[in-house]
Formats: sequence, structure tokens, C-alpha cells
Amino acid sequence: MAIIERPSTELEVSITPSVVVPSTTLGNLRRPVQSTGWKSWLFTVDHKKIGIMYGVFAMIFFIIGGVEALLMRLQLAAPDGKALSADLYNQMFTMHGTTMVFLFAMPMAAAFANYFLPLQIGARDVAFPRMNALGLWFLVVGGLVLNAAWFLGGAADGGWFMYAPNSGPVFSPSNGVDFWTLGLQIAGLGSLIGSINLIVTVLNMRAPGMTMMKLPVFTWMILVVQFLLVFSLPVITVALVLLMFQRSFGATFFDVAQGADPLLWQHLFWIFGHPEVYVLILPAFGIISEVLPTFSRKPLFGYPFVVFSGAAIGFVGFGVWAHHMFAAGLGPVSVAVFSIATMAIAIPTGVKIFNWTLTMWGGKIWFTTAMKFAIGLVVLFTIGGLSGVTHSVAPSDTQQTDTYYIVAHFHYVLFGGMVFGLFSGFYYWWPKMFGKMLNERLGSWNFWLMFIGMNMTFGPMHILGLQGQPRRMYVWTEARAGEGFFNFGFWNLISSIGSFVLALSVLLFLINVVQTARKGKQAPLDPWDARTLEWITTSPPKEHNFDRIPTVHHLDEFFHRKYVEDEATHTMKAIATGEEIVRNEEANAESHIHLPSASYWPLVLAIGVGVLGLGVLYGVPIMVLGAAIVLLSSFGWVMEPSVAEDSDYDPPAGGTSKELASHG
Amino acid sequence: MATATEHAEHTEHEQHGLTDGGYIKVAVVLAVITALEVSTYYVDFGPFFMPSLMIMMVAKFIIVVSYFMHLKFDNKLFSFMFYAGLVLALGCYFAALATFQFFS
Amino acid sequence: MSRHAMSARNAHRVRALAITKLVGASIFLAGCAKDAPQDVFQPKGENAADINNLQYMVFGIAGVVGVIMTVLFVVTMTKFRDKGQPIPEQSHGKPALEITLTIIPALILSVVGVFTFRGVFDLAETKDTELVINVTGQQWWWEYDYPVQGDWGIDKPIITSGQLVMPAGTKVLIRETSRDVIHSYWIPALNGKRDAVPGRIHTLRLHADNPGIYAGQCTEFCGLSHGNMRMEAVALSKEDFATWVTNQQAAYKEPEKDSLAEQGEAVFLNQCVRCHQVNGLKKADGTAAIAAPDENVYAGAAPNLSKFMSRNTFAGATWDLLKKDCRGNVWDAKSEEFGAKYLEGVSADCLNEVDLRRWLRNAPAMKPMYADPTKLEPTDGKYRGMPYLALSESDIDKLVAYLLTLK
Amino acid sequence: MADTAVHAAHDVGHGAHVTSTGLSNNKLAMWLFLGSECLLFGGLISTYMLYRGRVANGPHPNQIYDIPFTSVSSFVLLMSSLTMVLAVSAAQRRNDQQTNLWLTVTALLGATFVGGQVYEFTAFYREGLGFTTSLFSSSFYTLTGFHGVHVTVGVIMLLVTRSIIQKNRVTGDKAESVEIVGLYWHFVDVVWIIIFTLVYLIPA
Ligand code: HEA
Ligand code: HEA
Ligand code: HEC
Ligand code: CUA
Ligand SMILES: [Cu+2]
Repeated sequence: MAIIERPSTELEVSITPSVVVPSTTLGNLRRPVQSTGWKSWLFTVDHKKIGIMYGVFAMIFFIIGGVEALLMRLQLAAPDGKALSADLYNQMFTMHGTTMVFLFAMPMAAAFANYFLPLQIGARDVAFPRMNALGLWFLVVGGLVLNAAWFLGGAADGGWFMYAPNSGPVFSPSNGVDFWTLGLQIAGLGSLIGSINLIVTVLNMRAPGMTMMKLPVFTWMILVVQFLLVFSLPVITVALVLLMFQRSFGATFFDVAQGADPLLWQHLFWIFGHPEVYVLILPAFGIISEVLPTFSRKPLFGYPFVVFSGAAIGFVGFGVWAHHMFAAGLGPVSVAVFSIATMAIAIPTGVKIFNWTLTMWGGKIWFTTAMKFAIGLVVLFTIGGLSGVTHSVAPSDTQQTDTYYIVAHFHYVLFGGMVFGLFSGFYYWWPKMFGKMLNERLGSWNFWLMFIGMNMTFGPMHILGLQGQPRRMYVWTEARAGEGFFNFGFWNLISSIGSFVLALSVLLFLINVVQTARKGKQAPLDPWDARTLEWITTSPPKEHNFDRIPTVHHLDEFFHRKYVEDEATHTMKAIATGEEIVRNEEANAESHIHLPSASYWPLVLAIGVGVLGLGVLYGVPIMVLGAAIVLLSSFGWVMEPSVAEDSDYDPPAGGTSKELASHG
Repeated sequence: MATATEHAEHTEHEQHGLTDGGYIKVAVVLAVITALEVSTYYVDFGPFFMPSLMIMMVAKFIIVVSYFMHLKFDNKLFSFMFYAGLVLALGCYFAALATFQFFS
Repeated sequence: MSRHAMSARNAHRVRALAITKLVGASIFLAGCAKDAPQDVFQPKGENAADINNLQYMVFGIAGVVGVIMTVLFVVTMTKFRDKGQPIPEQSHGKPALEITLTIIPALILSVVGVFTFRGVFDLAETKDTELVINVTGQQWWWEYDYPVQGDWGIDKPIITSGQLVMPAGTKVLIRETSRDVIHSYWIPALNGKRDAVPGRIHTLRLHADNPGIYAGQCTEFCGLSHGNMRMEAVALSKEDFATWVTNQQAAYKEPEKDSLAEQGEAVFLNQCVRCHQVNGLKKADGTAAIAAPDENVYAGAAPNLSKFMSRNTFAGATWDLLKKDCRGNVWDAKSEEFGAKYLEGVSADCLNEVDLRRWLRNAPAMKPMYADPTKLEPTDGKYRGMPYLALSESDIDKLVAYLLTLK
Repeated sequence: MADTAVHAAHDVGHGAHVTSTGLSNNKLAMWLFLGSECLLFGGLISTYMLYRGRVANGPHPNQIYDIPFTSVSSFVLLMSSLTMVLAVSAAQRRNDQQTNLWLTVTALLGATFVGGQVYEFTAFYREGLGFTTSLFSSSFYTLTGFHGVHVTVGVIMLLVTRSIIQKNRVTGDKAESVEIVGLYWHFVDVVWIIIFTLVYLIPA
């Protein structure tokens, strides 16, 4: 509950002198204070630690989702594949899609958002630190519930959009779909909390001088994404609730015998689902909007246009969902309207592509690994976007929908777009987050293998789809494969080989990470000659982010502290190094810094919600137990003292040895 | 510690809204509209039935949101957040229902 | 205008043409896979051709834009790589250029939009329909039901499965629905796909220019055996179609006395008829044997087998009823000869006995279905699909002989 | 959006306490949440609207609604908005006693409404309208049930707020805490205004 998270002004508190500030919750629990060891992670409210945990979680699920994909590619490498049974295959693509979208892509974006958004706006933390932790733990619990199904009778098997009535109890008799609805509801709750938190953070916690039109583009894109989430998550929540009520309590929502209309589910899903794809891509757009200028040594071309087009994509994104239903029988009027609306969305997206290209145009391009990935995004996303435009022509989409041509489209935008953007972010921000440089040589291998593997895997799917191979088929047959250059056999094989090239590239990245952690070299403070606020501090940043909250005068503040324009020649002249600037900030550190204290309750509350959810499946006693934990921890949350006791610190805070006093 | 501008903002905020008497008047208006709404159940309004009900519903909605929830007096950012949600909800769900031939 | 300017113009045009040709050629190549029966670039009828025109337009535009963008990327990257030049001016953009670059795609897309708009409404037109066929999807096969239409000699409803037989050169209207989950009907050569949604009836126009067999596949994920749910549209000349109709309505031919087939009929009556209808088949007591699949099958239907051997694939058009060489005879037949070959149906020599026997021996092992008796709780004990019937090999011999008489 | 940013008012040392927009974090968060709730209830209401006439079994909506009864409970909820706003106004005058009085009255009115709903549900159930009876019944109970849960949560929030004011344990701005609970409360009322018209007054 947001009521008592943080005093908005100290003014009010001091007016009521008789405030009793409690120091314990529930009689004897104080706020945890550990700053090392596993407890310092589990109970943390530090946005940077939370960001890293999001990242680790997402990476694990990227590998899980990836291995699921590899199994599918094994099955499809040849006709009448025998690697997986029909049942397993169906679970595989359902969980692959679900995992990649909800447990890899969104959390990885959340990792970057949590870590860098406060740094980019010059804040000490987010607006609601405990909520932030709660969002993470909801996601973790949701992810575990989703995947628990593998061990409890089989995972969900209805495809990641889980169309009714195939997802109903009759046609999906295992518990997989139940775990799926529960897991997604819990994870969704986490996202909702997280997004409200981040919006308030961006609006309210900016450093002095940081106007909205000076926000780094990454922050802007994250802001747009959070609005998309706030307004689209409730819609899928409705869908999931209806499905859960049907499966667990016998409600009739998708029971055709009662007169239900299965298209209701499709609308609810895609009203969420289309904004969701922009939720997935915009963070990557944000990342490369930082990377491209940095390595082109030029500001982003047309900053206001990029910002505005991002917002426009977000807004228009709510009006096109039915393009996923062109073949569903909506009637010509709806189809025509949504078809045109879908085309409209290519316009603001085009603006972004043009602006990135024009950012590089006239620049001084430095091909680091991060830059290569960023350029990779621009190239591959354009291909994926253009195939998207071919879908938007509704009659032509009726030939394409539910074939591999669609699978090609969305992997080009998701893998070629989003994943490349995220990898660009890894290489760009790794030195910031961990103080060590990822190896550029391995990075280059990583990039090229991924670029080639990606085109090998998903490029042939265009051909396969247009030759008529439908998606979600556990086998394909020689009989419909055709002959000659474009036959299914050859291209399916290429695609499968490509997927292993991709796996190799991911493996190289993991090796790079391990090597860097073991013996990577210390990164300079400003390795890339970067432009934005997160670099005006040490790497990794201290717990309180900035020794002195920077005052902002420019878009690309950091750059403009390092360089001034030579009036005569219009070239840039260095006046300070990044190192000097950071040292200067350290020298002028503020003396009095407040940071939020850690808390037990986010974790406990999330576990309680998980137990409550499982109660839906395993009976009322478990539900009661879960509800009890939830109630108790909400109570603990509300009653929690706003500060940890100074004496709990070791050595005690407040003295000279500990510079940080903690404050709610 | 807050600066002077901050302070001014805050006290100004306190004075927004209506007096208690004003709130009671608003409540009376709401009560009257509700009575009218209920009367449609007993009296036949003919073709005016639907439009009048809709108008009364929207009027009540706006009155509560503007006065009781202070949206009329508060910062526009709050209005943006709430009405953005409302407008998206109306747009999406109207469109979705329209594809079911709900309105024809 | 000077000659010089003109030739420069022409050169420009030539280059543009060349690019268009290049793109066109690559699309054409993609469209030219030999014998890929579900290729979306090989329309064989009016509706598909209409769609194909739109496809050419939008793929062409996307291709040209793609080429332009690629060139732009490559030039940018080579031209402006770090060659030691000074850090460039920190310019923030040129609004005029921005606006131009917004308007150009908008213009291109409005053109596409206009054609799309027209295309959508053209394809939804149903007034000029000449023949109506009801199509019902279920896990995991299609049922076709020809309502009585005197003009076509259809005096009593015809019910078949797997292969949709229709007259060529005719505007056929498909009325689709489903008995269980959502399926999608798709014959790429004849039209785009349309979902078959339970509780709703959707229409789809099919039109084939020439006689022939056109492959398709269910394209909405519909559960376990979605991958084994195919279909074919068979277009016959109008005369051949009339022959086909007559045959479908022909009376039941009792198997010869004391033949293996007659014993097969008995097995069939015993085992199969509770699900499968064979029109005109009588029980031992002389009453009509009416299938009551509702009691066994969740969707409430099993394929009507009355003229089973007049089709040449089975079980959701997934397996051939014809041996390989006989199959080629029909599938590769020239348009003019196709009808006659198709109407021959399946003869004993041509029967693909291996797969048919496999099917009778254990259908769920061949095509995954929830016929597993331990998984029937949510369906109140009803099967989905055809169950394992534990038939003896001699019963199977008899059944095969019997099925061969259903023609 | 940019113009709402207040940049001058920054106390560097306490950056976290003075917000860039000058607006309270909590209030912003609550408004965002309410914006989100619009789409939640919108979805439930649309589901109901689509399905209200689809009655394969059991009673039809027009046979079962008790308009006079629901009118009274709607009126009760409407009036609780008045008492809520009076509580906020008292809190802004820093009058704890009156604040607590109005909070209590609001919670009581809310509880009355929930009680009415429980009664209504049992009455419907006795007339043969179970949760699983028909599309109408499932969507009716889901929609009104969700709303009822929201009211119940509201009542709990009111009572908790009341008790922490009484014990003087509010960590932040007291008036603001009351105001934020109030926002939630009014929203729940506003949703009922729509439900009352669309669900009850318009015949299916
Ligand atoms: C990151 C995610 C992402 C993104 C960004 C997009 C972007 C787009 N998508 Fe995609 N889409 C998906 C993810 C995404 N999509 C997924 C996951 C599915 C499948 C879901 C499922 O079924 O499982 C899907 C499916 C999907 C469909 C449904 C297909 C079907 O099932 O039948 C459609 C139909 O219109 C569509 C269209 C578009 C369009 C028009 C864009 C546009 O935004 C693209 C705009 C970009 C460009 C056009 C390129 C750059 C622009 C220029 C260079 C300017 C000049 C261009 C022109 C003049 C044309 N997408
Ligand atoms: C972010 C989203 C995302 C990402 C990144 C991917 C990545 C990949 N996808 Fe995914 N895909 C989807 C989202 C995504 N996909 C969605 C939404 C669907 C639709 C689902 C549905 O229809 O319901 C889909 C469907 C889908 C299909 C279609 C299935 C079907 O319709 O039948 C296929 C088929 O080839 C496929 C393949 C792949 C491959 C090969 C990768 C590769 O890029 C994966 C690369 C990653 C790795 C390979 C991991 C690294 C692994 C290691 C380092 C392993 C080392 C360790 C060991 C071996 C132990 N995907
Ligand atoms: C419980 C119901 C049931 C019984 C009993 C049953 N079948 Fe089936 N049969 C089906 C169903 C359902 C299908 C469709 C399966 C599919 O294609 O997915 C089918 C398909 C077939 C087909 C393919 C039909 C086509 O047009 O594609 C044949 C042939 C067949 N069954 C023969 C038999 C014979 C012979 C028997 C008796 C020995 C029998 N079946 C018993 C339900 C049944
Ligand atoms: Cu039927 Cu897929
Ligand atoms: Cu979409």
C-alpha cells in the first residue's frame, strides 16, 4: 500500500510533535541492515542490487527459453522429427514464447531500467524502494510458479496466447494452464507495481535542472514503456482472471455450449498483447539511442522527434491489436480499420530508424562491440519491421498469419531488435555496473556469430512461411515440402543449424562474463567518452549513487562538462576528462545522505502471494495459509519503522566510520 | 527543508476544493440525479430512456471525480494519468464490443 | 529539355526499374518453388489472385524500402567510420528533414492503405455465390456438409471429410464453424485463411480456375494433433462434379455374399458404427445403423465413411489412401485428365494398406489424440479422436476388405 | 508534460524529499493506479455487457434484479463519498477527532454496502443463480464481486488509517494519507455509479 511509504515533506512531520516513531514491526522485528552476504541481497531495496538480480534472473530464463528453442529446432530439423512427442512439443513452444517474453525480455528490460534510470536522472534511489523489491520478488515467484508445472504434470500447452476454448479445462486437462494463469498474474502484479514506481521516479526524482526534455532517451523510452504497462497489464489480468475462474471454479466465460464467444479472449489478450510488443522493443530502442550517439560522437539526431515518436508508438500501439485477428472473422469493417491503423504505426517507427541513421551520418563512428550490436539492431529491426508492414495489409496477412513467415517477423524484431539492443546494453554498461570491461575480442566474436546465426535461423523462416509451413506444428511432412531450391527440408535444416550457432554466440557471451569476472581488467571511469549522467560517478556506483547530486544544464550533461564548442570552427574541444569530473564530484561530496533501509517484507509478501496462488490449485487450507502470510506481511509492511536503528549497524551508523545514515 | 516556492505551492493546495457546505450541496445534487435515475425504472421515458440514463451516469461520474476527488482543482498531471486510463479503456473496449456487433 | 537531361532522367528510371526488377525477381523466385503445394505466391483462383496482387505490391514496396535503407546503412557506416576526424559539431537535427522523412512513409502507406481497403471489402463480398458448402472443424479433421441445392443435383445432404470437392470456375462459399476449439481453414492456392470458431459461422469464398487438387492445412493451433490436421480442396469440372454428386448420393452397396467384406461389415456394425455413419447400412435386425458418436467422441462426430474410398487421403488428410505411384497419377495429372482420375477413387490395387491397417490397429499411436482412457476425466469419459480398439489382425483384414467397398 | 516540472525548488541535500514536480509521490502513484483500474473494470464491465443477455440456464437478469433494494445500497455508497470528503476536509484542518469520526462513518456506510451485496448474492443464489449457472451469472458475479472486494479493501484501509491516526503513528502527512485513501474510495464509488446504471437500470 502506498500510503505510508515515504514522507513527502519533512514539514508535516515536525508540525505534529507527538509522533511516536516505532522502531520495530510486529513487536520485535527491526529493519534488516546487512550490507554483505546473501541477506544483503534478499532484503535489499537498493535499485542497483535489484537491477542486477533482475538481470541474473532474466539471463537464466534466456538460457532456459533458448534450450527450449533448441529442442524445437532439433525436432524440426528433418521431416517427421522424433526428438519430441506432440505433447512435449506443444509445451515447448508455449513455454518458450512465455518464458522469452515474460521471464526474459521484460525482466531484462527491468534490470536496465532499475539500474540506470535513477542514475540517468541523477537520483539516489527510486520513489518507492520497498515496492521496487516487491516487484522483483513477485516476478521471481511468478516465474517459479510458471515453471513448476514442468514437474507437476506438464507445462502449459496452448501457445503463448492461449486461445480459448482450447485453453479450457476440457481441452487442456493437465494443470499446465492453471500454473500459467497463476504465474502470469503474479508476475503481472509485479510489473504493475514496478511500472508505477518507475513513473513516479522519473516524474518526481529528477536532479535539479533535469527537465523532461533533457531526460536521456533511454529514460524516456522506459517511461513510455511503464505507461504502456500500467494501462495494458490490467487487461490481460482480466483475461487471466476469467480463465482462472473458468478452470478452477467452473465459470462459463469461454464455454461455447453456454453461448460464449471465444473471440472475447482474443480481444482481451491482444489489447494487452500488442502494447506488450512495444514494451519489449522500446527499452532496446532506448539503449541504442544512448549507444549510437556515444560512438558516433554526436548527439542523437532530432531528440524531440525520437521522444515524440516513442510516445506516439505507445499511443497508437493501443489501437491496432486486432491485426492479430485478421483471419478470426471480425468482419470487413473492423479488419479494414485495424489494417490502416497498423500501417500508421510504421510511420513513427520509421522516424526512429531515420534518426539513428542520421545520428551516425556525419559522425566519427567507433565500432565497439556495443556499437556493432546497436547497428545490428537498426539493420535487423528494419527487416522485421518491413515484414510487419507486409502483415498489415490484411488480405495478404490472411495468407501469412500462423505461418513461419510470422515467426520470422517477430524473431527479427524480437531477436534482431530487442535482444541485440540488450546485448548492446551489456557491452556498453558492463564497465559501469561492475567496474570491469568485457573483452572486446570475444565480444566481436559474440556479435558476428550472433548476427550470422540470427540470420541463418530466422531468415529461412520467411521462405518456409511463404512456402506454406504453418507454425506450431510438431512435425512437418515431406508431402507438403515441395522440391527444388525452396523446399522445406533444406531451409528447416539451415534454420536448425543456425539456432546452434546462436547458442554458441550466447555461450561465448557467458564465457566472456566469467572471464571478465575472474581476470578482467579494471575499467577506466569513462571508457567510451560517454554522454549521460550515469557516468558522473564511480564504476560501479556507490550505494548512494552520487557523492553530489549533479545539477543539469544540458541534454548529454556529461559530454558538455567534458567538451566545449570552438565558436570559430564548430568543432568540440576537450576541457576535462571524465575521470577529472568524477574526482571533482567525489571531492565535493555532500556530507549528509539519506538512503532507504532494507526490509524483510517485500520477499515475505511475495512468497505469501505465491502460496495463495497455489492454494487456488491445491485447496483451501493452502489458500488460507497464503492469505495469512499476505495479511501478516502487509501489516508488517505498514507498521515497519521507517528507519533502521543506528545501533543495529556494525559498526554503528551515525559515527564517523559509517558515512551513511539511513532514512525511510 | 523546503524552499519558499515549494511551501507556497503546498499551502495553496490546502485551500483548493470546496467548503464542507459545498460538498454537501454537491452530494445533494448527486442524490437528486440518483433519484431521477431510479425513476426511469418506474416511469416510461420512451426514446429518451437510454440517452438520459447515459447522461446522468456521466454527470455523476464527472461530479464525483472533479469535486470529491479534487481533480478539477488539482495538478493536471493527475488528470492526465486518470483520464489517459479512462480514455484508453473507453476506446479499446468500445472498439472491441463494436467488433461483436454490440451496438448494432 | 536538353537531350542530356533527358538521358540522365532515363538513366535514373532505368536504375529504378532495375531495382524493382531485382526485387520482383527475388519474389518471383521465392514464389517458384517446384511443387510446394502451399506456396502463397501461386494463386489458382480469383480470390487468391486478388490477394496475390496486394502481396506483390506490398512486398515490392517493402523490398524497395529495404534496399534503400540497406544502402543507406552501408554508406553511412563506411563513410563516417573513425578515420581520425575531429569530433563533429554537436548538431541536434533538422526539423524540415525530419518532417519530410515522416511524410514520405505516410504517403507510401496511404497508397497501400487505399488498395488494402478495397481488397478487404472485395474479398468479403458474398452476393454472387453459386454453391454453398458447410465446413466444420473438429479435433483434428474437417467435415464437409453440402446442403440441398437443386441446381447442383444435391437433393439430400452429402457429408464427407478431409477433401473438399467443388466445381471449378465456380464461386463457392464456405460457411465455417467448429465443434470444439478454434481451427483455421486454409487452401493457399484458393484464398487466405479464415478461422473456424465454435459458436460462430464465418464465410470464405473459394474459387478455382481449373480442375486440380489444392493442398491446405489447419493454421490455428488446436491442440495435440494440430500438426496432423490437413485438408485438400479438389476442384472438378462441372460435369465431373455432377458425377461426383450423383455417386455420393447413390444408395449403399451391400458387400457380396460370403465375401471377406461381408464379414467386415459385421465387424464394422459391431465396433465402428457407434461412431462412424455409413448411410444405408442396416443392422442385423434390419433397422438403420445410426452412428451416435456424441456418446463416445467429445466433439460429437466422427467422419462419415459412406463413400470413404472416393477420397484419397484419410485421418485429417494426413495419410494417403493411395499407394505412392497411384497417388502420383492423380496428383500430377494434367488439368483435363484430373477429374476422371480422381473419380476413379481407390481400387484394391492402389490402396495404401500399410497406413490404413496401422490406423485400424492403433489410431492414437499414429496420430496423437486424447484417446488415453486415463485422461478422460474432464470430458466425462468421452474420447477425443479415434480410440485404440484392440482389433485382431483378422478383424482388420475383414475391415479393410469392407472399407474397400465403400465407394 | 514537461511544463509541470518544477526545477528551481530543489534542496540538494534532501533531494528525495522535494519532488521535481512538487507533487507527492504517493498521490501520483495512487492516481496512476486508478488510471490502471479503469482498464481493469472496463474489461470486466465489457465482459458483462457482452454476456448479460446470454442465459442458457437459470434466471434472466430482468427477472432477478431488485431495483429498489439496489437503489438504496447505491445511495448508501454515494453518501459514503460525502462522508469521505468530509473526513479529508477535517484532516486538512488538522482536526483529528472529526477526521476519525467521518472515517468511521464512511467505513460503516461501506460495510453496509458490502453487507447489502452479500444479502443480494444469497438472495440471487436462492433463486437459482449460481456462479456457474450461465454466462450472465458468471460475469455478473465476477464484476460485482470484484467491486465488492475493492469496497472491502477500502473499508480495511479506512479502519487502518483511522487507527493509526488515533495512535499517532502516521509517518507522513496525515491529511495526505487520508486524502489518498479517499481517492481510492471515491474511485470505487465512481465504478459503482457506472455499474448501477449499466448493469441494473438498463434491461438486458
Ligand atoms: C518487438 C516486438 C514487435 C515489434 C516492434 C513489431 C512491430 C510491428 N509488427 Fe509485429 N509482431 C510481434 C512483435 C513485434 N511486432 C509478435 C511477437 C507477433 C506475433 C505474435 C504471435 O502471433 O505469436 C507479431 C505479429 C504481427 C502481426 C500479426 C501477424 C499475424 O499473426 O497474422 C502484424 C500484423 O499486422 C504485425 C505488424 C507489425 C507492424 C506493422 C510493426 C511495426 O511497428 C513495424 C514498423 C517498422 C518498420 C516499418 C521499419 C522501419 C521503417 C522505415 C524504414 C520507414 C519506411 C517504411 C515504409 C514506408 C513501409 N506484427
Ligand atoms: C524474446 C523473445 C524470443 C526469443 C529471444 C526467441 C529466440 C528463439 N526462438 Fe522463439 N519464439 C518466441 C519468442 C522468442 N524466441 C515467441 C513469442 C514464439 C511463439 C510461441 C508460440 O507460438 O506460442 C516463438 C516461437 C518460436 C518457434 C516456432 C515454434 C512453432 O511455431 O512451432 C521457433 C522455431 O524454430 C523458435 C525458435 C527460436 C530460436 C531458435 C531462438 C534462439 O534465438 C534462442 C537462442 C538462445 C539460446 C540458444 C540460449 C543459449 C543457450 C545456451 C548458451 C546453451 C548452453 C547450455 C546448454 C546446451 C545446456 N521460436
Ligand atoms: C469412439 C469413436 C470411434 C470408433 C469406435 C471408431 N472410430 Fe474411426 N474415427 C473416429 C474419429 C474421431 C476419427 C477422426 C480422427 C482424425 O482424423 O483425427 C476417425 C477416423 C477414422 C477413419 C478416417 C476417416 C477419414 O475420412 O479421414 C477411418 C477409416 C476410421 N476411423 C475407421 C474406423 C473403423 C474401421 C472403426 C472400427 C473398427 C472405427 N473407425 C472406430 C472415431 C471412432
Ligand atoms: Cu485444427 Cu489446427
Ligand atoms: Cu501486434
